[in-house]
Amino acid sequence: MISEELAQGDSIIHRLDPCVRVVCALVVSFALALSSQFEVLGLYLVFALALVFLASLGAGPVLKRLKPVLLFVIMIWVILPFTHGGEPLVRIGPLTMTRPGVELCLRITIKSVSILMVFIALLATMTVATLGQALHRLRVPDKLVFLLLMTYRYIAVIQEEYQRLLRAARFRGFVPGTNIHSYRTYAYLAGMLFVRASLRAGRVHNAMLCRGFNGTFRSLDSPSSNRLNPVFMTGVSALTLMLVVTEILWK
Amino acid sequence: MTNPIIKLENICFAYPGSTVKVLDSLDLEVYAGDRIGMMAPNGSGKTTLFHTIMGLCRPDAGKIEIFGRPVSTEQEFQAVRSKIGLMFQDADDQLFCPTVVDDVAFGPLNLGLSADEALDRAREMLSTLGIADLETTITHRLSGGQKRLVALASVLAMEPRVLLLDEPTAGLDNGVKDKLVKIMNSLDISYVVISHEFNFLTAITDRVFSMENGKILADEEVRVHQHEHMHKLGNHPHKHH
Amino acid sequence: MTNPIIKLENICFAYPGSTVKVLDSLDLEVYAGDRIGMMAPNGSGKTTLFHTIMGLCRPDAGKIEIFGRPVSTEQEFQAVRSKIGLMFQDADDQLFCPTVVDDVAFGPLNLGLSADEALDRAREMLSTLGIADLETTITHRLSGGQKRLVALASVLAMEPRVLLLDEPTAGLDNGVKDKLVKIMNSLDISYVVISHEFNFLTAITDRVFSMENGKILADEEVRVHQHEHMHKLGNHPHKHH
Amino acid sequence: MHISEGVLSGPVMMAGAALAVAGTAVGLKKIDYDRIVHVAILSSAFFVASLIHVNLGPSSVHLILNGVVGLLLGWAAFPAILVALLLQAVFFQYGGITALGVNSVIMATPAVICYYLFSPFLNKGRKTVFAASFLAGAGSVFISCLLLGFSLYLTEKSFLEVSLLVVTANLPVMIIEGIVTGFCVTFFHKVYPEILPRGRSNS
Ligand SMILES: Nc1ncnc2c1ncn2[C@@H]1O[C@H](COP(=O)(O)OP(=O)(O)OP(=O)(O)O)[C@@H](O)[C@H]1O
Ligand SMILES: Nc1ncnc2c1ncn2[C@@H]1O[C@H](COP(=O)(O)OP(=O)(O)OP(=O)(O)O)[C@@H](O)[C@H]1O
Ligand SMILES: [Mg+2]
Ligand SMILES: [Mg+2]
Repeated sequence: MISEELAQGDSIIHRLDPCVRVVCALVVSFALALSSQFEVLGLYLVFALALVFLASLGAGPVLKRLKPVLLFVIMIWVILPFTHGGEPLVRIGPLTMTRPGVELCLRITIKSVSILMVFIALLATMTVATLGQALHRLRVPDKLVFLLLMTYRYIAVIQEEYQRLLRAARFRGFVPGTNIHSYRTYAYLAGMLFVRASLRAGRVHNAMLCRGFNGTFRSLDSPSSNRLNPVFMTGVSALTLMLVVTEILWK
Repeated sequence: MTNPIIKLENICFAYPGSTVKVLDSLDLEVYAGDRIGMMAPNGSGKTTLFHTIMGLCRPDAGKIEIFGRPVSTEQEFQAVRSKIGLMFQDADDQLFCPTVVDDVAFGPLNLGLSADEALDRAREMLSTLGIADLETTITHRLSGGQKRLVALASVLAMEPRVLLLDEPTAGLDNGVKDKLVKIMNSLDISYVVISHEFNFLTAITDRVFSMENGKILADEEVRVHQHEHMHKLGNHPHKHH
Repeated sequence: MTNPIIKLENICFAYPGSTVKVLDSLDLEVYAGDRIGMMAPNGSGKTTLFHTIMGLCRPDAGKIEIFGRPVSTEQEFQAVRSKIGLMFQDADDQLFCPTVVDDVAFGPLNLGLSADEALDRAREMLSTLGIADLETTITHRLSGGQKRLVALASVLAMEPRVLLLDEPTAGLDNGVKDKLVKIMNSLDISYVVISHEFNFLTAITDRVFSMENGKILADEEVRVHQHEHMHKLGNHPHKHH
Repeated sequence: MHISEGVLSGPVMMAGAALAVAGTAVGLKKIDYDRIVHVAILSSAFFVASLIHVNLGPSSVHLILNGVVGLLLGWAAFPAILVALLLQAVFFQYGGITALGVNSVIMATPAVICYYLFSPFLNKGRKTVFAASFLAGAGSVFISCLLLGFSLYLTEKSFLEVSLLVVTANLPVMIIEGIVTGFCVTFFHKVYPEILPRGRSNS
C-alpha cells in the first residue's frame, strides 16, 4: 500500500534539500489557493507542470495520483454549472448552465489540479522519513515530528495485521453484506486493530526505554548541501512573488 | 486410485509488481487420507502455496482442481473455502472475537447455522480438543499455546475435509507440541503441515516435501537429503541447499 | 571468583491485577563471560524475567544487583539499561525508527554521542553484521530475518556488557539461524538467550537453564534430564516435566 | 470525508489552518512522553481502520471512526488525526496542504466533543456503553458533516445545496458508524478495558 514509488526517482527536485522543497511547496500552494484571476491561475498551472517536469515523473504515475481529484472535478462539473445562479450561458434541454457557475468550476479545477501537482512534484517525491527530518529542521515541534514518523512506521505493520485478520474471517466463510453480523464483524476487526496497536505501543515504549530514551528526541541531521538549493529557492520565490503581485495589480 | 482432493497443475505465481516467480510450474496432488509435511527455507513460497490453494493468490498460469472440480473464480473458491481449513502462521491473526466460544462459533454462523446450533458445535469442538474450560475466556488473554489450540478448534468447527497448517508449532514449547501431535494423530482428516521442525513433522506426517525454485521437490529426494544431514552434521543447525 | 554482573535474589513478581506469581523467589546469577541458554514452556515467565532485569517490571519483593550495584529506582535502572542489550521477541517492536541507520543510531545518540559519531558507530555495526547495504532501507520493508539482524545491530550499537536475547530465532529459517550462530560465537560478550530450539541453544551457549513455578532450575537438573530424554525418546517431541 | 484542494476561500482556509494549529498545540501539550508512542500507534490503527470498506446495499462506504479515536484519545485526537490526514495526502493524494487545516478541524473537533460528552458513560453497564458509543460514532459523523457543510457555505453561498446534500447523503453512514462504533467500544469494554480512558480526571 505504501509504495512511495515517486520517491525512488533521481532528478533535480529529488536532489534538492527536503527543507527547500517543503518551504517551496507551502509558498506556492498557498499563493495559488488564494488567487482567483484566470490569467494568473493559468500561469500557476504552467508553473506546476514545469515542477512535475523537473521532477521527471512519468505521466502514468502522476495521473494515477491525480485520479481522486479528477473524479472530484468531474463531479462538480456535473452539478455546479447548473445549480449556481447568475447569467445563463448555455441551455441544454431543461437545464441552464450559468456563467458564474462555469467560472467557479473552472477556477476550482485549475486550482485543485495545480495544487496537487505541486504537492506531487515537491513532496510526494520524498519518503515520509525524509519529510520528517525536513520538518524537524524547520523547527516543527519534536513531538509532532515524532508522531508523524512513528505513525508512518507502524501503518504497514498494522495494515498487514488487518489483512491477515480479514483473510482469517473470509477463510471461515465470512461474506460481507449489509447486515448486523457484518458490521459487528468489522467492528471486532477494527477493535482488534486498536487493541493490538495499544499493546504494541506498550512494548515499543519499553524498547525505547531500553535504548536510553529519556524524553528528548535526537536525530541524525544530514543537510544535503547542493548549490542548486539557493538557486531553486530564489527562483521559486521570485516567480511566486511575481504572480502574487500580478494578481493584486490586476484588480 | 481415487481422484486427488487438491490438485495443482503447472501453477505459476508472482506477486503483483514483482517479476520473481514465487511458484513456478508447480504441481501438487493431495489425496484423501494424505498426511503431508512441508519443510523449506523462509521465503520459498510455502505460505504463498497455501494461499493459492485457498484462492487468495490467483495464479498467473496453471490449473487448480479442488474436490475434483476446477476452481478459478472468486465464487468457486468461496464455495470450497469453508471445506478447507487453513490455520495461520500466527494464531493472533486468527482470533478476533471477544471470547473463545464466540470465535469458534464464528465459522459455523457464517455457514448458516442458527446461533444455538453454532454454539453447540463450538462447545463440542472445544471439549474434543480438551479445552472446554476456556469457553468464556477473552481470546487475547490466552497463552500462546492456548491460542494455537483455540485457532485449531475454530478451523475444525467448520468441519473441513482437509487441513492446511502453516507452522503450527512456531514459538511453542514441547508440552503444547506434544498435545498437538496427539490431536493431529487422532484426527481422521487429510492435512498438509508446514514446519521448520523435522521431529514434529515426522511425528505427524507420512511424507515430507520440500520446495525449491518455486517447485515442490519429490518425496524421495528429500528423504535422501535429510538422511545425509543426520549423519554428517548431527545436532548442529546448518543450511539446507 | 569475581562478582556476578547480574544478580537476582529472591525476586517475586505478579502482574498488576493478577494473583499468580510469575516469578516466585527467583534467584539468578550471571557472571562475565557466561553464555547461558534458557528453555522453558510458554508462559513460564522468561520474558517477564528479562523485563525485570531491565527494570521494566518492578518486582514485589527481592533484590536486583547489576554490575555489583543494587538497582531499584527508575534513575538507577536508566543508568544501567544502556549497558544491558535486550533484544525483544518481536523485532517490529524494537525497530521503531523510519530507516535502518536511524534505528541503529538511536541508542548511541541517546548515549550522548554527536550525530556524526553515532552515524559512524551505526555504520560500523551494520558492516560487522554484514548488512551494510541495508543502511538506508526503510525499516518496514525489511524481511523477517533482516529485521532480526538490524535489531541485533541496534542493540550492539549501545556497546552493552551483556546481551539478553528473547527468542531470536522464532520464525527464522536455517540460513538466518546459521548466520546468527556465527555472529553470536564471534561476539566477545556475555549473554542469556531464550529459545525453544535446543539445537540452536547448544550451538551458542555453555549451559542451559529452565524455569518452573517462577523459579530457575539449576543447570545440573536440566542436563541430566536432557540426557535421559535423548536415550529414551529419541527424535520424537515430548513433554518435559 | 474531506474537502478537496482549491475549493475553499482564503479566509475559510486560513481560519481552518489557525484552528488546526491551535487544536494540535493543545493536543500535543496533553500528551506526555510516556503516552506519545501510544498516540502514534493508535493513529496508525486509525489510518488503517479508516480504509475499511463496509457494504451498504449495492455499494460500499469506508469507515471514519473519528468517534472511536475521540473516545480513546481525547484532545490527543487532534494531532493524531492531523498526522493521519497528512499521511493520507502523501500516500493517496486525498487532499493536500492547503485544505489540511480545515479537514483536520472537520474530523477532529467532533472527536474531542464526543470525548467530553460520552466518555463519562464508558465505565457503566454494557447497554449504556453501547448506547453512548453509538451516539459518539453517529454524532461525530453528523458534526463532521455540519462542519464540512458550514465551511462550504462560508466559502460560497451557492454551495448551500451541496452542503445539504452532503448531510443527507451521509445519514446512512452515520447509522453504520454508530453501529460499528458501538460494537467496537463494547469490544474494548469486554476484552481490554485498559484502553479506554479511566474517567476524565487525568485528562
Ligand atoms: N504480499 C507480498 N508481496 C510481495 N512479495 C511477497 C508478498 N508475500 C510474500 N512475498 C514474497 O514471496 C516469497 C515467498 O513468500 P512466502 O511467505 O510464501 O514464503 P514462506 O515459504 O511461507 O516463508 P516463511 O517460512 O518465512 O513463512 C518471499 O520471497 C516473499 O518476500
Ligand atoms: N502484561 C501482562 N499482564 C498480565 N499478565 C501477563 C502479562 N504479560 C504476561 N503475563 C502472564 O505472565 C506469564 C508469563 O509470561 P511471559 O511472557 O513472561 O512468558 P514467556 O515464558 O516469555 O512465554 P513465551 O514463551 O510464550 O514467550 C504468562 O502466564 C502470561 O499470561
Ligand atoms: Mg510462511
Ligand atoms: Mg516470551
